[in-house]
Order: sequence, then structure tokens, then C-alpha cells
Amino acid sequence: MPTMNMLQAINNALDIAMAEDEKVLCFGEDVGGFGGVFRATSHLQEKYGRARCFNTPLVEQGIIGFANGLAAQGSVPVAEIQFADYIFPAFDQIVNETAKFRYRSGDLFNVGGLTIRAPYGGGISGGHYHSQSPEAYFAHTPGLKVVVPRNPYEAKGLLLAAIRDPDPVLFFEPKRLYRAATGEVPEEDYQLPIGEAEVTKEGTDVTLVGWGAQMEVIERAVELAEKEGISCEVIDLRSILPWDEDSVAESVLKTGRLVVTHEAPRTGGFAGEIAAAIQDRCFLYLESPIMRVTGLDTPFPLTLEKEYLPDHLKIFEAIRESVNY
Amino acid sequence: MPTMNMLQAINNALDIAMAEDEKVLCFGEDVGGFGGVFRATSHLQEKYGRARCFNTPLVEQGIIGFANGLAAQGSVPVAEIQFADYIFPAFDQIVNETAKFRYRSGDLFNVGGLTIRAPYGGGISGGHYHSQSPEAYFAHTPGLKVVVPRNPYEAKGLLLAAIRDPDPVLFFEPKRLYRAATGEVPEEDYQLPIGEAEVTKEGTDVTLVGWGAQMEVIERAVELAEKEGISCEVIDLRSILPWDEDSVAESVLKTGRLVVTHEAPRTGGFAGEIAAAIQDRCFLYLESPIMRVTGLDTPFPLTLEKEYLPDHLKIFEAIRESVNY
Amino acid sequence: MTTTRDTHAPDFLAGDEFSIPTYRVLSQEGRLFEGAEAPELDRDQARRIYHAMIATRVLDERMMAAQRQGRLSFYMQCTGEEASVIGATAALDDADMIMAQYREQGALVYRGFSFDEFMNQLFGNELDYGKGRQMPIHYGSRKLHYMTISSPLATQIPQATGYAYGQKLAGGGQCTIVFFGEGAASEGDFHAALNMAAVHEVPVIFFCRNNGYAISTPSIEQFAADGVAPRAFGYRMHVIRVDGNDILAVYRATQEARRIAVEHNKPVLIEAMTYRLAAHSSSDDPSGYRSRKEEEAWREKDPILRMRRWMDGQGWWDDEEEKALQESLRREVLETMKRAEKRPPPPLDSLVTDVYADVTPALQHQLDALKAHIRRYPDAYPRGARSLDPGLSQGDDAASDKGGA
Amino acid sequence: MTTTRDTHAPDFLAGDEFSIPTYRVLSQEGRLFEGAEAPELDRDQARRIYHAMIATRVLDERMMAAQRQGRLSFYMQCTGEEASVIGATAALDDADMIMAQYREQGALVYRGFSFDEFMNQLFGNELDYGKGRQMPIHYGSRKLHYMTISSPLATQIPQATGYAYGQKLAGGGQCTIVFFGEGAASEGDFHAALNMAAVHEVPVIFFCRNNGYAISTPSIEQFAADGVAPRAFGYRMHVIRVDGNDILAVYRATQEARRIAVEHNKPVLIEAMTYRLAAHSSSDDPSGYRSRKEEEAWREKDPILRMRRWMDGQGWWDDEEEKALQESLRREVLETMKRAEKRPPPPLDSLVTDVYADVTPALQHQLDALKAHIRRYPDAYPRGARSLDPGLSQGDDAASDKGGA
Ligand SMILES: Cc1ncc(C[n+]2csc(CCOP(=O)(O)OP(=O)(O)O)c2C)c(N)n1
Ligand SMILES: Cc1ncc(C[n+]2csc(CCOP(=O)(O)OP(=O)(O)O)c2C)c(N)n1
Ligand SMILES: [Mg+2]
Ligand SMILES: [Mg+2]
Repeated sequence: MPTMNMLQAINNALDIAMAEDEKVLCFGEDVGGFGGVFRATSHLQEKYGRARCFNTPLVEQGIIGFANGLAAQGSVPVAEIQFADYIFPAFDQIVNETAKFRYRSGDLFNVGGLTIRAPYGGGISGGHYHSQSPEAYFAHTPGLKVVVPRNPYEAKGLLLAAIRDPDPVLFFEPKRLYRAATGEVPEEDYQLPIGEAEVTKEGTDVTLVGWGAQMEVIERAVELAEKEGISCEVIDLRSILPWDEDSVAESVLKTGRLVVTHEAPRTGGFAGEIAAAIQDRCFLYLESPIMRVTGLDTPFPLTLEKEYLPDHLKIFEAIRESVNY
Repeated sequence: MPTMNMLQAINNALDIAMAEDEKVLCFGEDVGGFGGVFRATSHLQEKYGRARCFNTPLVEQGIIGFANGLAAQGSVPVAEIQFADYIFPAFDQIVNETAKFRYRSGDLFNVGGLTIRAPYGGGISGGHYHSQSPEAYFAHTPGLKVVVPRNPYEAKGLLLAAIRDPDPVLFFEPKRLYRAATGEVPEEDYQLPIGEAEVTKEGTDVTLVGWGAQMEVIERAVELAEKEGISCEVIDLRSILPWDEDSVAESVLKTGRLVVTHEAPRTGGFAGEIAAAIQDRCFLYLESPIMRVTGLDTPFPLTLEKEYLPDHLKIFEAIRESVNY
Repeated sequence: MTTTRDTHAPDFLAGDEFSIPTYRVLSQEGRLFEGAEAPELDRDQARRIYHAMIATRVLDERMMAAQRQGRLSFYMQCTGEEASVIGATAALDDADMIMAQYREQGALVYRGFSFDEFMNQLFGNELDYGKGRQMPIHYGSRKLHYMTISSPLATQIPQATGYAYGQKLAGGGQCTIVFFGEGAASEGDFHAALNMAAVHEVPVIFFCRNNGYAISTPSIEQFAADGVAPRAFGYRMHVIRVDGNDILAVYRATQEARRIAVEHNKPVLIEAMTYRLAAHSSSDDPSGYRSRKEEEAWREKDPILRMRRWMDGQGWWDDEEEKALQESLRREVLETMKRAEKRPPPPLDSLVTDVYADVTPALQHQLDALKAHIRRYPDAYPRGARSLDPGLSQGDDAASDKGGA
Repeated sequence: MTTTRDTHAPDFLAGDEFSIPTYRVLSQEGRLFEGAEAPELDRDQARRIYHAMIATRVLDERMMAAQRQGRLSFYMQCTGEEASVIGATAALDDADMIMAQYREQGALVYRGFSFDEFMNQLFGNELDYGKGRQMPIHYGSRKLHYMTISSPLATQIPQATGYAYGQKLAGGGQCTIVFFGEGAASEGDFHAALNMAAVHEVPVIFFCRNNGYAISTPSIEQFAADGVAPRAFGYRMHVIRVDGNDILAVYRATQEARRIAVEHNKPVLIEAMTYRLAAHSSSDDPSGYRSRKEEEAWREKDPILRMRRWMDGQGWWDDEEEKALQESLRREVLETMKRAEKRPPPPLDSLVTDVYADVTPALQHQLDALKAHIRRYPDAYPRGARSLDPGLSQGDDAASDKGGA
């Protein structure tokens, strides 16, 4: 099996999807000849022509409006937003249009073919506007699916699933891992399920839940914890809308403890939803409060980014606190 | 003391603010000569001139962009978005600009003078696009304040506080109560505190938390519960960012039970944040899981609106469930 | 870089160097202007158009009356703009996609949406294609290639660009027309849509109904320019301004626009100068922001009257036909309305279907909980209670409340 | 309704009926074009401008080199566009507000932002006005009326309209200039800003740097029209296109634009035709999307060279001065850089200040928890640890890491 980094895995998934179905189109700012500022769409224009892979003018609301129309027509657009921080001009098209298209028309029309890709997250000295994790904004929006892969293998399988999913999918890519994460990725076509969490490690004392780049951070924290004899169960949510409440509940019923982590600010972040749902489902089994390890309630900083981020040490401390409660 | 409905109270607050400080400006779609589609800005153009109260072109991103610039310059803009459902084209200006203006400039510049008013919520046969409660989207955005009044008295005092607050404030008005809610409202200038919840009723068995139009629904549910001998403590959060965690925690430490309600869809709604924070703070005192009574995870419906809404009966059932757990 | 010539004088252009004329064919008396040429339009097609205009007017009048009687929660009229909407639609292929704002029911009437279909949407009953989820007037029809209306303004404009791009790739020779008001044209989505259409050479017709008002806001407070048409220069887009109350001008201009769009893959902007004769909607009272005198002046320019006179002149229509048509339409409106009012609401399950292609487990769970709740309080939710068990409620009309939303 | 004349022929305008010339004063040889008139520009002012252009160039070259050496995380150059940015700034009152995109450091240099101030921002140290919170090049200066840069494109354009509206109400005779690229002009915010400015008669100058590219996207894929200038017709706004590498043309055009804005409360659009000679940013390599040949052709149109030749001709500058200036500037850049690198980071408390006017209890709580955590692992957070107790860390430079972000 070849080794790929996450960008290669994403590029490979797009290549497979475009080769298989001529209705699949890739576009966005700098996506065409140049292949995207991160090069996720490299060579696609060469291979599939300018009509199917192209630059758009610099206007996110237009990109998604255009993509909504294309999807309604029956095409399968994969629109790139250059950074998740710049998805907000398209917020209306996503939240009021994409999300409600099928429902409002009684399924006369739908934009299920749409996939929106956007690099998200911190750890790259990007400051406020190249570091945000906006997934919670979209997770509060029925009609959308929100997927976040944690490594190259997951990225390829989930992206192919997203493109073929009958519903519109927001696909947030942890850009910190674009080149940093490498791993074996099958050359062939495969899909991973959207809406199903994966237990990446079994354990008995405490459950850790995260998604995307945060999974790697959890792993480091778990190493520290296991050294102290704490047995950790780790769950990658993979998609936060819909999210796999059953898998998390099942794990917490076993461990009695839960730590959830994300980079986004705490207040209104998706860890809140998880905590609220799980305290309800597992009330009598909880041995300590559900802990959240998150970014601070501030815009994303720069010089003090390291201090801001929910790193492995903070997660480790939360595990300890949870277990020693 | 005169009796006013909520629109009159809001109009009165704007009038007082404009009379007192010539830097206060009111604008938005149809806000000028016509006084707004709900007439909240009636007569302000007559009184203060077209330069200070005016129609804008139909472009929400422009209205808020313009308002951000005005506030940075030192003016005190009160911008109206005709329906909260139409605030999303301005999402980028609010979330990436308004919220981060002071922080990113190290307080060289700020838009603290800005207030954004928008009618929100259901119960008026408005369907998807005249019923939404988008407060949770903004509550996940550090730098903003989010205020929701429950009656005319609160509306006037909180709006005056919002306009004079040194930070940008989103002021969501429960349009269902615009004319339906009436009450005594002092003619003079007064302010109510932003960030402080109000215990509107004391009780010992269960705590109910809500904001805005939902407070009236809570009241009806509490009536039913008290008839069954359940003593309810009721808290109006008044602002959900920042929100008064201390007051809620204090109450739950006493009652051991909490029911939170809002109209917005459950997943990612602000009740999740409250539940997450309170289970953490009050873990050992909780006698039953924190319950959420919310809208369904769908776009806002029309014909079946009554079924969709978190009404007094659903809240009453949650109270029962909480107490009988 | 630009290839324009150099100048050495610091002269500013003031923005109105170039004025865009208004294309007109038919005078209000129903005669062709001197030098004007009628489009090719045979008797049958002319009668189909005229019929649609009358049917739209009758529907609007009756339904606004029904709204005033409290039978309907909300309504919006096309009144005064029938020539713009129907003239443009008639110039298209019936399989071209229409993306409308909300005031274009005339297009649906022309394409054959039945009064029954209108009524089911207006009353949000179980036969409404939209399953009673949107406010009245949010029609849609897949078979008539009419995209379901969405209230947020201007969002459909870039969607039309995308839809038409898909049509171009599909190669079927279809195009998309998108209607919007001069108010909606102030939204950022307008700019995005026109620019992208010009860059990507998309077969889309941007049809602006400049009816003078956006609710209470007169166009003079909407833009400083002479209408919306001059914006085409900024995108290097073909443009024409037409008298929107002149059915022949609108028809001819749209025919030509379609040719440019489909044969050359070039977008076109049409600005139709017209007037919203009625209130913005049933929630609005225009007397607060415009004069009767202004309204009267425009009532004299009624587009239906103008076409009627022309049809008379052609010998294609007469008073008797008019009377018979009006009467039968009125009757049909009333009958279909009564039928629609009586139909039960959509089933409770429709609350959670179509959020996703398949109902998610979480939504199913929420629905189940809701059903359990309604079973406990059936009288509090008469609509929901009747459709708890879809199998049982068929034909059981007695329990329905008055049927409005 | 529009007052334009009628036509009875269904003729479409094709969008390029009107072409906008380019205003040019100075040839590349540094001589006035025949028929061109130099603006009033005395020796001191000309030298101030030239000085700023050179200083900007030197700063850019040095800092890009520093970025390549890994001393700095990120950098963006103004190179090639100095005449546009500095020429426009020089034509303003120094108290007019500048709202820039990110490539306009020349404006700051002209107004007297010191190299120390630049460096403190670039290295995000404790003296950075922005408290180390934004990426390098996000400068701001309240005293120099230069709004702090924000990365989201085009958001500053409607903000400029609002700011200028406030200036108009304040009556102080100031205006706002807003700079943006031809790429950013595709955003919806552009449309909103220009339309609102025209409607509300706002003293704002919209200055578009059309430098041919938005990262890799050439302007031909950005719009089909002949540049951005023709959009002015759509708003009925005064407009001029200038050679952006011609300092005299830019200066003169902006002077006149300011007059129109301030005296008549009319917004003005200026399109400066120029070229981004350097990469988009330190993260970009333009060889992937444009040719050396194209770059070379533009290098010959270097705006600094052009001005230099003109200055020579005026007898206002010579080689010796040039050499001395270049040397002293280079030295100053290196010295200020070294100083800035050594300065400690902003205090830990700056993580939570300025989110609101006052730190909220919740944020104070989060900060306290963070401090407790860092005390437990001081070596894992050397920057944060050193500023746990602000009183103690003063002057204690040893613990700082290499100073970049
Ligand atoms: C994004 C958005 N903002 C505001 C509204 C509220 N609104 C509905 S119709 C309307 C006026 C539209 O005017 P115009 O586009 O000229 O169309 P007309 O009603 O004249 O046909 C407004 C402001 C909306 N529906 N969507
Ligand atoms: C809203 C938004 N979308 C995308 C980006 C990413 N981005 C940064 S600069 C740039 C190109 C800007 O081009 P232009 O406006 O022509 O300015 P120039 O760099 O040529 O000076 C892009 C796409 C951004 N910063 N903001
Ligand atoms: Mg209109
Ligand atoms: Mg550019």
C-alpha cells in the first residue's frame, strides 16, 4: 500500500471521484491551474479539463451559491473554501439555502450532491484568520452533514463518502496535518461511513472524544495517562453532524467518565452538545463531571498560540481530574 | 406608569438614546420614513432627521459593514436586520469583524458602540425564514454580547444598556411579543444589567432557565407544575453571552434539577452549553439529568409549527420527568 | 492589463456618460410605436399568454380577498407585473429553468400549474408539494422546471448561474432565467452571480423586475444610478432595458436574450421597468409611503389592458370571451380554494422527513418522543394528533381546523 | 422610474460601448507626456514621497530575506505598487482615514510609522500595538489614522463607507480612503460598499490596486470586463483609471478624488493599473502560474525607477543621496529587527484582554486556570511561563525563544 500525506490522499480521492463520474466538478479560489494554495486539487485541471476544475472569482458567497445551483441541477460540485475562516461570507448560502433545500421543497429539489471542502484549525502560526475551527456553527444547522478526518486514510475514505453522500457535506480538513500526517492509503476506491464514530483505542477508566487534528493530541495525552495506569478509551467522532451518540454513550456507560476536546472556543462549542447529551443518557453511570478541554473564549491568538491550544498536557490533566474526582 | 407594548418600549428606548446622544444613528431596510416593517423606528426620522435615521439599500452584509465602520469612527450605530433569519449574509461582518475588532487591534480600534437589533423566533406562522432563533450561532463567538428581552420593561432597559455598552451587542427581539406583550414601562431613562440573569420566581424543587419569548411559555408550564405541588425556580438569562453561570449554578445547587428551553433546534443550541457547564459545576448536587426542551433538529416548519415548538406542555412534562427521575 | 487608450488629462467620468434606452413596442393604446416591429407571435401563443395574465390577475385578486377574510395567513400579488413575468416566460423553452423571487406566479400559470396546485401550497395541506413547510406563495414544480421559492432575497441569483453552468455542461441547449427585484439586486449575491456568469460564460438570463419599490424603500434610496441596467458594463455583459408593461417588448427582448445565452453561452441582463400596483404583501399598507396619485398614474399603464387592446386590434379576442374567461376563472378559484381548505394537513412524520435523504436515528427518536407527547395531549395538537397514525386519518376531514396556516 | 429615452429596436448593448482610458503623466523615462501636466508637488513633498518609496522597498526586501532565513513566520511585499499606495496617501490629508487590505505598508511608511513600530508588529512582541495577536503585516496605528489590517478580504470596503459617513456627520472635512485588490473587488462586500456610498453620498475614495493577480488567479479569470473601473457606471459614481506605476498620475488623480469626496460628499472610484512584482506572500511561488518574461516586462516599468528619473530631471535627487539613504535604511532595518526579536512576548494576560472592554468573570476564570496549568508545566510553555507574573519578567530576555511566531 502506498504511503500518502493527507493532501495526497485528498487529491487522490478527488481524482477517483472525477474519473468515475463526469458530473463531479472541483472549483474555488486558485483551485484550477495552480491546484489550490495547498495543492489539494493539483493536476485535476490537466486531467479533466477547465470545464470541470477551475478557478472562481474571489467571492465565497458566490462559490457556494453557484455550487448550490449546480447541485440542484444534478451535478456533483466539490467546492473549496480556501480557509475555513473565510467560509462566513457563504454562511447564508450554506445555512439558509444548502441546509434547507430539500426540506423546503418537499424533496422536489435538493443539493445532496454538494461537498464543501475547507482547511481548518490551528497550530500553524496563523492567528485569528487562518486557524479557526468553525464546525460548531454548522453542527447547529439541521440538513447539513459535517465531517472531519483525522489522518490520510480517513480523509480519502470519508471524502469519497462525502462526495457520494445524498446529502450536502461540509468537509473540514485539519490543515496542520496536510503534510505532517502520513500513512498507508489504499490506491483503490473505498468509503468510510458518515455518522459512525470509531473507537480507536479501547479502555476502561475514561472515555476521550474528539475529531480531526485533535485525535493526535488525544493520543499523546493518553500515552501520559496510561503511563500512570489510567486505561483510556478513545473515540474519533469522524462526523459531528450527525454524531454517533450511541457509540459515545456505550463507552461512557462502561467507563463512567468522559473528556471531550476541540480547538474552538469553549462556549457554544460542540463539546457542550456532547456533554449535554451524554449526561442525559448516562446520568446514573457518571462518576465525575464530563470535562471539556477546549480553546479559550477568545479569538484565536498568535504569539501565545501554544498557551491557547488544548494540548496533550491539558487533556492529560483533565483525564487525571476526571479519574481523581 | 404608562403601559406599552414591546414595540413601543423599543421605540421609546431608541428615542431616548437618540435624544441624549447625537452620535446615535438608526438604520436598516425600511427603517427610515416608514419606521421599519414592525414600526420599531416610527417617527425617529421625523424627529432626528434623515441623516440619523434612514433606509439602507437591501444588503445585510453592507448594513453591518457600514455599521462596523461607523462604530470604529466613534458613532453609535443601531442597525436593524429586518428578520433574524436574514442576518446570515452579515455573518462574516459580525463574526470575523465585529467580534474581533478590539482584540485584533490591541484596542487601537473597537466597534463597541454597535448594537444590532433583529426580531427573532416563531409562533407567527412564519415558516423557515421568519421564525428562526439564531442566538446560539453568535453565542459561540467571543467578542459579541447577545441579549434577549422577555417583556416591554426588560426590552427598554436592556436596549438602552446595549446601546451604551462598551461592547458590540446583538439584541434579539421576540417578535411574537411585539404587540402581544404589554406592561408598565417607566417613561424615564433606565438601564438593566447585561450579563446578569434574573430570578423571576423562587422555588425549591426544580430550576427552569430560558430567555426571551420562552419565558412566557415557562410561566405557563410552571403554573401547571405548581398545581401538582412542584415548586419551581425560574431564571431569565436575559443575556446568553456572557451568561450568568453563577446564578444558574446557585439555583441548581439548591434545587438539584434543571430544565433549559429554547426554540432553536436542540443540537448545538445554547441549552447544550448550559447543561455542559452546570453538570460540571453542580455534579454532586444533581438529582436528575439536565433536561432540554427545544425545537426539533429540522428547519422551522409551518403547518405543524404548534407540534414543533417547545410549548408549555412539553416543558411541564420535562419538569415532571426531572422531578420523578 | 486593460487595452484602453491613454489620456493625459485627469478627467473623471461622472457615471452617466452612457444612458441606456428603454425598448418599447406597444403603446398603451395597444398600437405599435412607429418604427417598432412586433415579435413573431401567433394567435395561439398570444392567447396562451393573455390567458395566463388574466388567470394570474384573478388568482391574485381572489386570494388577497381570501387573506383579508382570514382564510389565508399571507399572500403576495404579481399585479402590474404580469407582462414582465409572463412575457419573459413565454419567450423561453418550457423546459428552461425558472428561478423566481416570489412575485412570479404568472410564470407558473403560463406553464400550466393548476389552481389546485396553487391552492394546495397556499393552504399547506397534505397535497402541497412542499408538504406545508413554507409560507403561502412559496411554490415549486419540478415538472414545470420552476425552482421552489426561498424567502432569503437574491440567494437564487448565483444559484441560477450555477444551474445554468450545469445546463451548459449537459449540452441539452437549455438555459436558466432568474427573476429578482431591484431591491434584491443590492445584495452581495447579485454581484457574485453576474460576475461569475460573465467569467464562466454561462447561459443565464438575469431578469430584474424594477418595480420602483422594495417594500417601502423607493428605488431612489436603493441606488443612485439610473436603474440596474448600467451595472452590466461592469461585467461586460449584454444588457437591454425594456418597458416591463409592454408584453411585446418583453417577449421579443427575452427571445433574443435566450438566443444570446444559449447560442453563445453569454449571460444577459434584462431590466424591466414596471410598477408594483398592489401592496408589497398582505402584511403591507403602501399608503404609508407612496401616493394614490402615483399609483393611479401607473394603473393607467396596466399591462393587461395594453395587451387586451392589442389583441382586440388583431381580432384575437373580444368582450364575450373576456367575460366568460373571467367568470370561469373566478369560479375555479373558489372551488379549488374550498377543496384545498378541506384537505388535511401533511402527516406528522413530514416534520422530520427531507431534512436528510433518510431520516436519521436522532430525528426518528425526536419524532417518536413527539408522538408520545401528542398521544398524551391529543386535544392540544389537533393537527398533529390526526396524523399520528397516517393510515387512520385518510378521509377523516371533520377534525381539521379551518385549514389556514 | 428612469428618465432615459425610448427605443423601438431590440438592441442589446454588449457591455463595452464605453471604454475608460488610463490617465498617465510620466513616461518610464521620467519625462512628462506631451500634453500632460505635473501636479503641484514641491521639492520637499516629492522627496518625502520618494523617501517613503525607497524605505518601503528596502523594508520589503530585507524582511522577505529575514523570512527566508526563518526569522519571521510570514511576510508580504508592496513591491511594484509603491507609486499607487504612496502616491495616493501623499495626496490626502494626513488625518484622513486609511483602510488598507494588507499590501499597503507604503502608506504607513509615508505617514511616519517607524521601523521599530513595523518590527514590533512583525515579531509580535510586547510592544506590538496589536499585542502579538495577528500575523505579521497586520499593522495598525491610531495616531496615523491607519486602521488595523484584518485578513478577511473586502470587509474593510463597506466599513470605509460607514467610517466616512461618520466623518461627514462629524463635519471635520476628513475623508476615508480604502485600498483593495482587483481580486477582493469580486466579494459581495464591494458591491454593498460602493452602492451604499453612492446612495448616502459619502466622502470615501475606493482605491483598487489592479495588480493583475489574486494569488495565482489572473484578472482574466476574475472578471470578464475591462478592469474594475466600469463598475462605477452601475453606481453612478465618479471614476478614473490611472497608471498605477506613475506617481504623478496617482497623486494628481487622488488629489482630485479627495476634492470631489470632501467638497461634494461624493464617493470616487480609482483603479490603479499596476503589477505585483513579488510573490503573493512568503508562502507563494509565482513561477507556478506566470512567466518570468511577463515579470521582466513589468520590472522595467518599476515605479520607483520612474520617479527617480523624474526627480533627477528636477534636480531634486542624486546618486549620492540615493546611496546614503539606501545604506542608512538597510542598517536601520537590521538594527530595529534585532531589537524587536529580543523583546519578550506580550504578557499572558493579553490572551484574554480586549475580547471585551473589560475582562469578563468567565474569561478571568479561564485565564486563572491556564496560569495554574502553566505553573505545573512551565517548561512546556516558555513564552507563557515567563509572563505569568508580569512584574517579574521585565528585562529578563534570556528565556525568550528565537522570537518569531
Ligand atoms: C436577505 C433578505 N433580506 C430581507 C428580506 C425581507 N424582504 C422581503 S421582500 C423585501 C423587498 C424586496 O424588494 P424587491 O427585490 O424590489 O422585490 P419586489 O418586492 O419589489 O418584487 C424585503 C426587504 C428578505 N426576504 N431577505
Ligand atoms: C474572504 C477571503 N477569502 C480568501 C482569502 C485568501 N486570500 C488572501 S489574499 C487573496 C488574493 C487577493 O487578491 P487581490 O485582492 O487582487 O490582492 P493582491 O494580493 O493582488 O494585492 C486571497 C484569495 C482571504 N484572505 N479572505
Ligand atoms: Mg421592487
Ligand atoms: Mg491583485
